[in-house]
Amino acid sequence: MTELRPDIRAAASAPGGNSGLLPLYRTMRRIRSFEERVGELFVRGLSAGSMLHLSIGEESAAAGVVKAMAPEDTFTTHHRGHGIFLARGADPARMMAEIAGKESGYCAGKGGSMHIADMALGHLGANAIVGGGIPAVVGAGLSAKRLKKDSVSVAFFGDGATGQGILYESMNMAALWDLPVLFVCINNQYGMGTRIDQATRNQAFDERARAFGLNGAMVDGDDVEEVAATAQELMDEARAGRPGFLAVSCYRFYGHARMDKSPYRAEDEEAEGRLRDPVLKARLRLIERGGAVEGQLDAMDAEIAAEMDATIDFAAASSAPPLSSMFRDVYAVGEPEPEPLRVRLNRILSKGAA
Amino acid sequence: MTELRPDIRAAASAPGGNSGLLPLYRTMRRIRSFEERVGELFVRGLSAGSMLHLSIGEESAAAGVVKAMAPEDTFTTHHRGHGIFLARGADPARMMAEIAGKESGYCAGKGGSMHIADMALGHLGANAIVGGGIPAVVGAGLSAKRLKKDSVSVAFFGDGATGQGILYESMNMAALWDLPVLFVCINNQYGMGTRIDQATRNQAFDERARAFGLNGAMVDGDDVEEVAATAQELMDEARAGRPGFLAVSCYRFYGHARMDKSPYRAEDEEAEGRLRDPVLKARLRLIERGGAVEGQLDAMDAEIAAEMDATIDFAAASSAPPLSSMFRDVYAVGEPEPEPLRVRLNRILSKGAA
Amino acid sequence: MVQITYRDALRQALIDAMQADETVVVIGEEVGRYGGAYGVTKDLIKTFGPERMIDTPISEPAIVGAAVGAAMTGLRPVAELMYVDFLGMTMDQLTNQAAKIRYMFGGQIGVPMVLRTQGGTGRSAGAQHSQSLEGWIMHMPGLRLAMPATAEDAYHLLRHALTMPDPVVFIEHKSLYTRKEEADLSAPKLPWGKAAVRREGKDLVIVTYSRQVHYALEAAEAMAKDGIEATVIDLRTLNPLDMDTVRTHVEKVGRCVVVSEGPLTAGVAAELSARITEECFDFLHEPVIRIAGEDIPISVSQALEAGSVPSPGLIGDTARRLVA
Amino acid sequence: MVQITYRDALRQALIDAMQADETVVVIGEEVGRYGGAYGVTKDLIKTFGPERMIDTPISEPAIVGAAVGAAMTGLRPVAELMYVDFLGMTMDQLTNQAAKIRYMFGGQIGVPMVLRTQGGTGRSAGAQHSQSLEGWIMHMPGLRLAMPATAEDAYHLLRHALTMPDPVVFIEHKSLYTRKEEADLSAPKLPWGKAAVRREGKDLVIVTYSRQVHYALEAAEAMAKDGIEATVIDLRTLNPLDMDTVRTHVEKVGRCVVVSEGPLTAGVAAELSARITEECFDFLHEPVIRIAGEDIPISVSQALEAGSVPSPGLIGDTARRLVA
Ligand SMILES: Cc1ncc(C[n+]2csc(CCOP(=O)(O)OP(=O)(O)O)c2C)c(N)n1
Ligand SMILES: Cc1ncc(C[n+]2csc(CCOP(=O)(O)OP(=O)(O)O)c2C)c(N)n1
Ligand SMILES: [Mg+2]
Ligand SMILES: [Mg+2]
Repeated sequence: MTELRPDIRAAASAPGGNSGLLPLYRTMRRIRSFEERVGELFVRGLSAGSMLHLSIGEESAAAGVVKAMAPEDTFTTHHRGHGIFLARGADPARMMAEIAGKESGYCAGKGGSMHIADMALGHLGANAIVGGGIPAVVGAGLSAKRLKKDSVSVAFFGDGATGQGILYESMNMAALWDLPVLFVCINNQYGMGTRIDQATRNQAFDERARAFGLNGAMVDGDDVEEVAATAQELMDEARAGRPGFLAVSCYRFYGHARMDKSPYRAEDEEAEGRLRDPVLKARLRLIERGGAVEGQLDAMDAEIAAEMDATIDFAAASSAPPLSSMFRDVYAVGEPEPEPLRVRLNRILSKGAA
Repeated sequence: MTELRPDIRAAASAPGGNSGLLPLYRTMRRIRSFEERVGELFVRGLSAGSMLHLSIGEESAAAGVVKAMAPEDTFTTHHRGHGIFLARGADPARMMAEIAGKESGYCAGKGGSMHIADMALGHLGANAIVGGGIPAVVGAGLSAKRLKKDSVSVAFFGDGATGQGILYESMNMAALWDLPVLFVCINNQYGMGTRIDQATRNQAFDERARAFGLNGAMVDGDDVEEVAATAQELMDEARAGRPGFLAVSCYRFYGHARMDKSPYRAEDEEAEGRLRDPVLKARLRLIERGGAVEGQLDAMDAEIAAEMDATIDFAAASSAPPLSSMFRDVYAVGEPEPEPLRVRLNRILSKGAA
Repeated sequence: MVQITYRDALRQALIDAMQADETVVVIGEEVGRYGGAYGVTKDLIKTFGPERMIDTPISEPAIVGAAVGAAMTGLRPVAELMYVDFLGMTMDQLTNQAAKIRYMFGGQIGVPMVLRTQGGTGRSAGAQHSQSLEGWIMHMPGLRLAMPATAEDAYHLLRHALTMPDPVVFIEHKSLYTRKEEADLSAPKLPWGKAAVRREGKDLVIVTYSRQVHYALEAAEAMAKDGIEATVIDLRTLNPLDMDTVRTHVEKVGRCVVVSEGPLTAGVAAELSARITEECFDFLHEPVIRIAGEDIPISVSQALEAGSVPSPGLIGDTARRLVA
Repeated sequence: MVQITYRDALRQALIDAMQADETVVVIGEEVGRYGGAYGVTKDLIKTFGPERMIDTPISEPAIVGAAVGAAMTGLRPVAELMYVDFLGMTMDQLTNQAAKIRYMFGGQIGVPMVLRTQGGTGRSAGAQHSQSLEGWIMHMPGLRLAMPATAEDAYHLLRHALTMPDPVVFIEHKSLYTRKEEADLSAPKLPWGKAAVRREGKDLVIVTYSRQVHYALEAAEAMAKDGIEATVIDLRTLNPLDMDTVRTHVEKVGRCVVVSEGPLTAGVAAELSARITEECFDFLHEPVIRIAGEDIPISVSQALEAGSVPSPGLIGDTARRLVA
């Protein structure tokens, strides 16, 4: 499976096809705006730590693949997963609160940027371990098969995760068991300071997929419609029990995390890389196609900006989780909680005194 | 690299090419004889445990690949590694003693069948962890490069190890760094009771190799000359900094380990599989080519049988390692040894009594 | 009451659990067609089919990872590691994922999986197939841990594990599989986290678990001939730890030996010793004494292997000196 | 004497070791061009080139495995794990291979590698980037273990580690990198396995290591104002453990608190408590008291993160009550 199915391709590039592109643009714009606010949260000293990984430049992967997902589908993401979850319909305010380590966040302030999850939207969790969330989709695929759910599980990860052996173990299992699973590699050309050609000899990741018996495709992330169309085809295949692998090529616009100024790459390269802007390209195409006049888009952007500004206020106004919550959620509600050390010491030392 | 270099192929199949085949036959015959004696050691209750994995049926991989190795080369093996080490020139008596857990064994009776090693012959060790010995050859490759040794490091492992992610991590590194490394997969069709098609969707392992940027080849283990020729070519490539992967197809004649009677496979299949006998085939070819008359071969076989019989006697006559040796070799000689528990308890309890 | 081996009790627990709960699946190497390296899942594939007895490639990290994902999406997987020694490659999925997911995600979801495996010495299986690694697990918040010593406990603890909301590591002992015992498989559900007092005596308490329970009992019987009476406590689970039972008995007699097959340093025995000392200090006539595996790898040589871990003899000698 | 940060002391140790020994190479993620996630290897690639500062793909298991092979064939690799939390996926290569090779192979060869990594809390890095996992390592025979608290120790212990014949796990603390101190880098080679007595006092002994040394000293200074004098022992290495120094001091004063940032149960603090109790029982007025990380994962929320591990306040409060 390398050739795009003609019907999908036709639909994607049909004149007046903006009915598809506009929502994709909106999703991407929201991601871009949100991530900019995450940067601001950090600058304002409101974030929990500095391990904040922005997906600016990668919006098409999130928007395009998630568009192909059905409500009952599930997914895991890597540490750079804000955009994916937003595309899936997350509440940006609760996301921002989580990134700030606040009680009103998706994970009550315990997880943070790298561990956002939401079972209601099928988000089985972001992960701070490169590759760590990948095998879970194999398990979700097993569940779907066994419990006869018509759902696909999608693993999103970066190019860096192609260095992790667990990816190939998972791919092999998915192919062996005909699981409804899709592996999506967001190839932003870098794993921290390591350019992809410094991490592997052969960047044709689709060859690896086929070598393990999966469908494999590579797509240029500059073009969100192309991403969406290819993703749709692979998702349809996956849903039919033919798992796939999709590599989306894009460029990480900024540093790895908030403290990284990317001294390891040339300014020229960055300038050129940032021309690979899927949001801008979608905007220009919309205007070109005439499906949306510029003023409408400006209004949409402004509305999004206001919504995203409010997420910072929400996060700032939310309270930190109470200290006592520390001992909750290690085990299920109703199970004995761990004894706090202060309680334990009190018990031991007062006995000694008695 | 899929086509065999013409000069090598010519040399291999030249009339009178028995000068090459005869020593290969002898090596394979010695392996077969040795492994039969390992079975006997077990039956006689002299082995250390029952985790003894015979390489009967796989002799061509050991003989053919090792023939292509130079004296300064190094290697690691999997748990089914007796044959490989014998091909490399091991003393079968010391091997048998190790398999019996005796002091005169290669590892002083501490390692056993699954942990035989010998630095003198570049054997960096057998391994009881499937895939466990693979990444070491990447390190040996780094050493060779940095210390300007002209040596290749070879990882031998089974088809089952293709399930282990660390294999792909290692292959990726070897390709990325142009290391003098060869990965040799002895595909005996089974990992314990799991037939290879029950473990993966695509058995064309050479595709995986190429997808990671390595040379890749598959060869039929029935024909030891073919194995040797292909291995030679891949070794030459590896020595020049172009690492490779070779899959040798063969059939595991007997159960996984000594207790396994292979109830999971049909007798028909076994009978047919055992026709894939590289030792017998080499013998017939030698006779056919007239390079060695049957009588000569019989004499050679008998001599080998006698040599291998003696290994059991040697092992039986050797003594078990003294209990005190238990605390040695945890750390280097000269470093403090762990305090034996009995000594420790004595120290504590006599203090209490004092 | 039935006469049953430890192995068959485990097998029966799986059968009964799979019959009671459609979502239970077993996933691991050789669990199906082969019937398990130690025979625990023998023929289960005939009853439950390959969809529920899932044979896997040799991919321990992904086996555990897949179980995590399955547990989060409606199945109750029993992931099997053929040897506890293979934990090393799965500790990321087990401790960074399974153990932390409920917490990191603010209590949204749990990971109700059981990781079944076996460990310990006794089969000349060498350094990489004979370890006792429960210490690593006990150290990790978020993982329940059971190590049954008897067929009856093996049955009930495994049944119980398969109803629990959080990940359970369930470690069997390779030398116990063929041990046959009287067992009541119909007894009411064994409470999780409750130790068993296998024997009571006035002179000292031996606290242990898994195979060492039998060694401790053997030592205790021998001592009894000389009038020394030991209490033997079988912890059954190491997370949680039943300190109430331990404390009650230690406070009664004031002398305690703790026994673990794992390496001495920073292992289970250390925890038991530290905890008992903290909680019973004023009652102790002597320090809590640890008997454990030597701080060395296990040799393939039978003599060295047996010499590296506690034995009835060592337990007995130590106990006698402690009460002397 | 120089004023130097912990980070720069480590960096200097690498520079000096690499200059002294041509076979030393550094292998890990971002160690070369990037200069290390925490800057320890900054610019080393300029001096030593990419052949000795080897940037790797994100493949922790193979990084450790490659280091094992390199160490067996003539190099002296420093493998780097960016976070100790990634140990989970490398424990097989580290404990089944590196730690056991000398033993399994009957002493034929060793694995002289250093695994450098960093752990601990303090950066809101969340549950998978804030752990203290030294307990796992201390439990494994065959691995040396160092956890320096000061810049001077960081330098000397790393230099020493790079001359040792066996694998060394070297765990730095992420919150110490920017700490600046007086340090004598020219001092004679620090003996491996020798604790430092950072402070002496008549009332109790606090035994600890890594960042908690500074917390213990802070607590001790505060107590001193009230006339309570504590001895603070910095273990420096956890394998081996300098029990001679600990014993001498505990026997003098009869009260002891042990402190570790890792989870309480079955961790380093348990080992210290058990060992001290066994060896000094007759001298102890009170049980050895453990202060350690809570048995919970670490939250990203700063308040919860700080609350999950020992603090100067908790150490002080506990010590005061113990001597009261
Ligand atoms: C197992 C593991 N190794 C290393 C890291 C440190 N680390 C975090 S992100 C990252 C780079 C990941 O690159 P990629 O997968 O391409 O994702 P990207 O950051 O580009 O989105 C690294 C090395 C980690 N978190 N987990
Ligand atoms: C990591 C690991 N998983 C599982 C095992 C148990 N085991 C030992 S050998 C084996 C099968 C290996 O198959 P293969 O690699 O094809 O080698 P073969 O035995 O066929 O030579 C298994 C599953 C092991 N030793 N190590
Ligand atoms: Mg990337
Ligand atoms: Mg095989």
